[in-house]
Amino acid sequence: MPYIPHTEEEISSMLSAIGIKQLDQLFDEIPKKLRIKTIDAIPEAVSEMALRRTMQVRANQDGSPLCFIGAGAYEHHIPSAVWQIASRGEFYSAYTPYQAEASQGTLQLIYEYQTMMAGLMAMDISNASLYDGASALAEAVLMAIRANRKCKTRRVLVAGTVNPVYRACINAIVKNQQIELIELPYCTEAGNSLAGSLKQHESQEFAALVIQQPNFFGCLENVDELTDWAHQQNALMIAAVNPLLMAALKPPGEWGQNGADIACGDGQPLGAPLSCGGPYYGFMCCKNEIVRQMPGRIVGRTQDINGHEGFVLTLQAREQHIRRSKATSNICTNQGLVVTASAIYMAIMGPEGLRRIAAQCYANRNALIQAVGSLKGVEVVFTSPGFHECVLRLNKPVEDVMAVFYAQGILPGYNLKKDYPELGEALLVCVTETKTDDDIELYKNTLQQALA
Amino acid sequence: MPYIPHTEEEISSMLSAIGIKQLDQLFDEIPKKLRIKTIDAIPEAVSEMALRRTMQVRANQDGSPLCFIGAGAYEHHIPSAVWQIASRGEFYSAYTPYQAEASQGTLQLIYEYQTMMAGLMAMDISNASLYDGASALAEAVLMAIRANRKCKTRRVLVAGTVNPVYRACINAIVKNQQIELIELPYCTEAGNSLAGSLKQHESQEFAALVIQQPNFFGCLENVDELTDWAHQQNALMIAAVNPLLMAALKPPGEWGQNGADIACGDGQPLGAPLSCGGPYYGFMCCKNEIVRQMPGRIVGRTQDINGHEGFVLTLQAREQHIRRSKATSNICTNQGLVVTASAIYMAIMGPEGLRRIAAQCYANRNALIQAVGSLKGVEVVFTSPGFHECVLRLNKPVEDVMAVFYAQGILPGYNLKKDYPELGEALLVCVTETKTDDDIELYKNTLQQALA
Amino acid sequence: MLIFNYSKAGRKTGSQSPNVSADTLLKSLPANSLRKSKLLLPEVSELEVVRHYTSLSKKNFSIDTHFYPLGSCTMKYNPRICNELAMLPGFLNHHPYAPLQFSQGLLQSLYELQEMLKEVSGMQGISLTPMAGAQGEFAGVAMIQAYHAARGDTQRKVILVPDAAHGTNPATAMMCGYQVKEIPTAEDGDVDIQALQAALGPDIAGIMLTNPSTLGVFERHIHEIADLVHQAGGLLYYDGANMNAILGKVRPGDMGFDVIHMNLHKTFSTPHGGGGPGAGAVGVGERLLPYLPVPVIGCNTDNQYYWMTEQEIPSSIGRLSGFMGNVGVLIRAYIYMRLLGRAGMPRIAEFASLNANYLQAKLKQLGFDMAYPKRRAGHEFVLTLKRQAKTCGVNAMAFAKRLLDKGFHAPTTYFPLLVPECLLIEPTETESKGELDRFLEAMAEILHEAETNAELVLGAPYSMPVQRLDDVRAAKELDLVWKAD
Amino acid sequence: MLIFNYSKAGRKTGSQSPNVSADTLLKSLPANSLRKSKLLLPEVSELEVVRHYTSLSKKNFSIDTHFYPLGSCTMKYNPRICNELAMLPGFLNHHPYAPLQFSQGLLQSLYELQEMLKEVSGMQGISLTPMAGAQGEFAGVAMIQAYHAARGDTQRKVILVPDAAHGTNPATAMMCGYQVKEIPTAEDGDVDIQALQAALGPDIAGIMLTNPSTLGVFERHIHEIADLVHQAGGLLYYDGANMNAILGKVRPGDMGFDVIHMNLHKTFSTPHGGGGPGAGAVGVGERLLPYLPVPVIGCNTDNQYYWMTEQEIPSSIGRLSGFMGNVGVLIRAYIYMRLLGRAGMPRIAEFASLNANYLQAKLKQLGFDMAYPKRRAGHEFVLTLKRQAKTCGVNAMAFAKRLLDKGFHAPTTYFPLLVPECLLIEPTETESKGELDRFLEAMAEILHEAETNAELVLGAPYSMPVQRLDDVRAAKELDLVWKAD
Ligand SMILES: Cc1ncc(COP(=O)(O)O)c(C=O)c1O
Ligand SMILES: Cc1ncc(COP(=O)(O)O)c(C=O)c1O
Repeated sequence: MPYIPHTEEEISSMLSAIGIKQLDQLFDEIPKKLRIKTIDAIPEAVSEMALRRTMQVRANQDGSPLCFIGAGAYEHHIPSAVWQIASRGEFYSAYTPYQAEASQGTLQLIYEYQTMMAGLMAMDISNASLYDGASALAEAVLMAIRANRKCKTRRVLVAGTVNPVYRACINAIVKNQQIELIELPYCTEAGNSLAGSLKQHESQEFAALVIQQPNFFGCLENVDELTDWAHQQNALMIAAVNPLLMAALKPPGEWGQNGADIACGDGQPLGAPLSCGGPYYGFMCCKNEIVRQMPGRIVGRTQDINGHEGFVLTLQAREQHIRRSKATSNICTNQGLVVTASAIYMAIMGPEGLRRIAAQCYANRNALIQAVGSLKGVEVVFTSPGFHECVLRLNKPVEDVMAVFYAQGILPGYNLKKDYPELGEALLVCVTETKTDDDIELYKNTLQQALA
Repeated sequence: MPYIPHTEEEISSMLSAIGIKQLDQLFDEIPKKLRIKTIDAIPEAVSEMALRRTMQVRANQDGSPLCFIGAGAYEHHIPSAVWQIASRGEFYSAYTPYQAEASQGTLQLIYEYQTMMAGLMAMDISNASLYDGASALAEAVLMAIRANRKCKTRRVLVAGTVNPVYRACINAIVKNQQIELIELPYCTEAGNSLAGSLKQHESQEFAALVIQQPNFFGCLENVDELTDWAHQQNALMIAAVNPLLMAALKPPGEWGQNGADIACGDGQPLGAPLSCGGPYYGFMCCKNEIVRQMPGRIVGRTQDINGHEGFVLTLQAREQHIRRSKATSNICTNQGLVVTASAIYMAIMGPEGLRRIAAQCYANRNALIQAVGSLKGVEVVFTSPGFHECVLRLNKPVEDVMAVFYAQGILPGYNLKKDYPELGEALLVCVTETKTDDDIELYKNTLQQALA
Repeated sequence: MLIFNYSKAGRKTGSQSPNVSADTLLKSLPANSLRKSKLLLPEVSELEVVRHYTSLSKKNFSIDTHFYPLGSCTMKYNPRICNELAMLPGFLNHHPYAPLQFSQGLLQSLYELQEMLKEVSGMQGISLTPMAGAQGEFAGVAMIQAYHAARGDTQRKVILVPDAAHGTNPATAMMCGYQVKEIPTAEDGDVDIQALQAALGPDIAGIMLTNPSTLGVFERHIHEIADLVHQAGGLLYYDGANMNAILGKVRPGDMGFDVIHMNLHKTFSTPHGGGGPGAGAVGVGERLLPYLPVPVIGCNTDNQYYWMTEQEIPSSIGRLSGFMGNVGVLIRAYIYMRLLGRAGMPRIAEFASLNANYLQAKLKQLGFDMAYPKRRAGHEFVLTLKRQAKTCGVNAMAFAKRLLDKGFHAPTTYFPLLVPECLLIEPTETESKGELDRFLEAMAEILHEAETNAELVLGAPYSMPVQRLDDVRAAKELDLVWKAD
Repeated sequence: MLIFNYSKAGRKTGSQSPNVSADTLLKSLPANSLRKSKLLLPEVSELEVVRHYTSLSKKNFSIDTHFYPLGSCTMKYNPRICNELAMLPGFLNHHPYAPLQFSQGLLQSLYELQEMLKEVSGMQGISLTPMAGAQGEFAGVAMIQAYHAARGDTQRKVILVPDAAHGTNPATAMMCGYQVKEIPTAEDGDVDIQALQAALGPDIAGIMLTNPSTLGVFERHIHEIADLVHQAGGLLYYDGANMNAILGKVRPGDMGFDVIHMNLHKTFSTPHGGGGPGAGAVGVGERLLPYLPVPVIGCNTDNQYYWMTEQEIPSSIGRLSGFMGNVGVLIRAYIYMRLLGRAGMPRIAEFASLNANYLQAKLKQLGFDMAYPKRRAGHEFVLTLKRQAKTCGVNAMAFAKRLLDKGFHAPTTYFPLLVPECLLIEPTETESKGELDRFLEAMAEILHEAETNAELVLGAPYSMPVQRLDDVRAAKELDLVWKAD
């Protein structure tokens, strides 16, 4: 019996302690007619040996293509200590740290994580994680509406340069609460939010303005200007950012005169493998004033009865298990283990290490633009500087070009046609620090060949 | 500075504590002319990111051929808990447990390992490991010569069916001590030691007889008969065995009237991956009477000053760091981590689990013989029953046949021509529990094709 | 020590980062886009990191180190093979937007997982995208909302939940824009049917139930409840957190539920990771099929697997995550289900129940009071220390903390809220009788201690890295982020 | 508890073994070839195994958890990347007899390792096959033996070793059939040259030296010694256990050594694994090239890597292992060397020496006595507690045990044998000044305790899983194998 340790003898003695004869009697309160006989669609058990072989075949079957896709999930180097330590049984197989005294490892780690993440964002407070970047942004919108005391509207302005899937996800999560999302157009030349378009919104009321830095195109937004404008309108500023790049870029806490009010995004770049989209984690930071509106768990430092430092889950009165239908969110299980990995990642990289990676990502994006920008049939669409990603317009159907790359085991980027049809045959290409000069050269040659 | 934590400031303060100005002064006792300037053949440092890519390419480059080679190294299923736990930093990065109180984890584990291994062999005592099966056998020969009180000769009889590399290794290790190894011929029909040939040796004196079970051809030896004969000759019986199979086969402690005196072999089948030949480990068990002649470390159970159970390295007076040139062996570092894995492996498999694997290996060998035995151009050379391996004689040059398999990503076995030229175009084929019916079918079809 | 205490300004990590000058590379960027403030991350060596976090890990209780009978959490053994195979490079390095020809191995596994979950739940369609139980609940309630809306049935503003329900149920209903009405529990642990009948009406969108409930007992009138709610035009939501108790024995779909979530990180043993990640797959009956959150994995006639999106499921409630949820968790659950197989599923329910009922029977013998002493336990049961709290002044929390000293993680305390001084005890099927007996011994010891030396119990724990921590101080003098002095 | 205490007869493991009946499969075998006796392995669940060994691991000190200044052992950080890459399936699943076309990636790495080791050692040829330092010594001395034998120089029966030498040196010489003669150490820690000269003669096959010696000091007269030994017709063996002290700074080959071994598990940071596996690659000068143990990795003109065996090296001393040694360890060493690179090698020596000399200087200040107070430390140094043993009755062992209570692994005790009450302290380059300062604090505390409360120190350790263990009882009442009662 895989994973079940009972011997025949033990089973009998346990049954008799209960006062029954058969295992089946354990279910005798269940209406007979409900009981099922078979679950035929479940295949018979396989041994670990056989399943290992099956899964190895499947994992290999998908190849290991050279990946130039980003669009919200970024391939980065992850030091091997990160997951080796996060996978230790004591982290891996523990529950949420409800019994604080028996969970000081996880609790202290989260406290350290909160410190690191708040530091990265230059914000006051961080929570212990939400599900992912997209759902965290939705929670940020809900939080902003709760927290905005100056302006009680349920209208939120969202830049059109925010990841389209994030916008879809916000919509799915907030739509039942009668919240209206209004899209801010972008500058088709610079590739970032159109400052000039703000004017037309000045008469309306907004609970919050949402922008992403760098935005979905990899371009930098004018964060100071946008933040100050939002604050002038009594709107809260919500910053969705790539956390890794905050080692180099101006962090949300420093945007404009007063800084963003809520910073969130996907923690994936900080130590989570691509893993087909998850598990990643949503991070969220905010200003002190609105911490009680924060969704998700928070760890605080306190003392034990001898005055020794220790850590506990705190501000639980915001949470569903106490406040129930009045909670700041329904979230319970979060993405703890990925946060564990992330804390270890940030500790290993340190401030200078992270900044170098950011700088290399910047340099590599520029190198790619340099390499392909002058190819016949390629137009680099946007002028704004940026990180990781850039948009190329091609003189052939994007799908045809992609097929040429696929045949060589290369994933050339993300096809923008569905989300931004106005950009034409546009491809969003991502280059992180993992790509070498040879990789970029190969990209260029393949593109040239595809366009020939 | 990879892995070196010193900051500039710390370096200066440390230098000044020492009373010097430059790091280089630390080496001022070394004759100047010895100091080297460059080590040009060492390439420049690479980052972990770059090296990971390089090593992945190299590991993949070697493919993952379907392996039917054994010849001393056997592919088995290893439960994933085995190495995940053995790789925990506390096992992985500890030294030999010299400070017992701070090493109870490793020490208790070795004590448990000794118990398991002695149990598997049905012997009284096990040590904590030697390097590998071949060198353990050499140590067993030396031990037998020291331990044999009845017969002081330095002559040892070794079955010709013992792994030829083991025999070469014994020779390399013992030859400087004027020890003579005499080969016992084998029965070319049954494939095991020729009982009839013993007679001719009865006039000679031997310190020990060495046999292997199953032997290099995968065939079973007549262990009872050989053991009793050796004991009649006042020789000690040294059993080199595959430890996994002792869950099914008669273990050395039960051979003949009095059991073997020393059992040894390679622990690889018990949880060590193939890993191109190492690290594996040599195990060694013996009778109580001769424990003080045992090479290698031994853990004993004892008590602390409060009477609590605890574990220590014991009988250290046999070892080099105490006895120096009079030690039972020069071994110091052994193969501890592999033993750690092995103990975990045996605990997970349990007696019934190990026995089932042995039985499956037996069944699979028979299935292969069944499948290829009747092919034209194939002769199954030996009649003795056996495990894992069998010898096929082919009607084409072995090398040509092997090339056909290679082209299909299959390693068809070990070419016996160099070691046993008398067998002709002979191939030693191995099938463990890892091979499926499909694999065996594929083998058969490929062989058929190669011989067509 | 905190990791920050090891930090030294100017320490260089070296082996990980590209050996480049960030200043030089970044200088072509506009100055006002760059970070000015110092970044407070620790400057430590890799050895310091490894040592610090290895040492921290040793301060945790976990399944791999301790019996962990935390009710409503299903802390069972997480097979190591699931982790190993889910971490194969081919899965880890898989970009979520990799084209289908580079994704068949992974998609096949996810598709088969959907099929298996359909079978054990008795539902018609599955979406794997929710990232935990609570998000599964959100998806489920949002589908109920979409269903009523599509029929123009817009006056249904209320979701019913039993008073024993997990906090995520009412919180989720609110997030979907519903009002919440609580239904009381009858004396025997089942839902108070009269109260339910009284609450039902044209404003009821649905009811959320856990079965076996969070009280550990199976709702015997489930058919009647389903009929009543359906007759009133409402739908039934099944909170699958307790599916371990009935796996392969009864199916929510057969009980009459329209929509369910399953906590794969409970029933299917993906690790809890100190708080996540989980996976909260949802299943639906025919009525809600059009509303499943996307993506869903489809399989076409050529046996090609593909992502079904808004295109194929136009009435979908949409996307709940940036990509498709916690794929790495889903693979672990898939592997676990394949290892257990057809015969393994009901065995889980049998032995989880055997262990729970054995503990319950033995604890009764030891003199403990059960909240529902006449009921069969599911895979967990509720013990109440109300009597001990009164007679010896030793409450459930003190019992729980004292268990830590005895080498056991505490059961869930003070949940469900309706049972005073309660412990919710869930041993799971992977614990041996030997371990259960050691736990019983510890419980007996503590009971004895409570009766003879209450102070001792009230001061616990003594053998943890810290003694009892001050929660009030933590919430009052908020210290959420470390600051250099 | 022992794993056997969890055992229950009849427990089935299930998920790992093939689901077959062993009895049925084995019944065609002759009955007398089968096992009759019950097999004493534990019958436990996978969870019990995981929990037991996870818990056991927590009773160990290790580099990943504690500063571990164990002299002569070079306990430095084992980079995790080395483990990860060495465990790539392509390497792990590699059969040692896989043909060359399936082995180029692995062989290239091993070949490059040979080349790098040549460069740092200054030798002409390398064999990677020895599985630890002691087996490297065996290979080296066997080559010396073969060399003299090949020249017909058969009267050389003696190997010289300094009295400070590691026990493996004399033990190895004996295993190769030599007699051992000890050379005393001069007052300043160098070899007593006069005594050496007196010992040299036509019966001397060679000398085994460690440099820096096990006393932590560099042998300043190494040139003179080499000349003397060579003039007497002997060869010089270099015990490379201490190469960390001089890596990239000076090379054994340049000092005049004919043959050396390197402990890759020390200098090149492959993990010690609680006692192994190690790797003891040997290097030789031109004279001994023909005798290298096989296999050695060759590279032909087509850049094809291959195994050189007795065919290519017919005078080889032969094979020391079943295959080619601890390949998995070799790969780790290779990776480490590539990560450190050209500039990293001398940096290791610099910072290992910096840390050792810093500790030595500070400990002197604290009032400790050094065995060689006037000498520069290499990467380690010897402290003697002779004075404290006399004045307070607190010996080196008590100091060592008390350090455990302070959270530090003890230095090597009572080695080298010639220094009474000694601690051999090797901090390695990967420890930070912060950690060294904490160690110094602990040493100062213990010194103070010894002076004021010797009993306290003598009773240590107090905070380990057990208190001081009874070694004598262990050796007298041998209990080496558990037996069921
Ligand atoms: C009964 C019940 N419902 C719902 C949940 C919420 O699940 P999750 O934590 O995965 O969001 C839980 C989790 O503890 C639960 O026990
Ligand atoms: C000086 C010295 N020589 C030789 C050895 C033996 O090396 P190994 O343990 O690898 O056999 C050691 C190991 O401690 C040593 O310190």
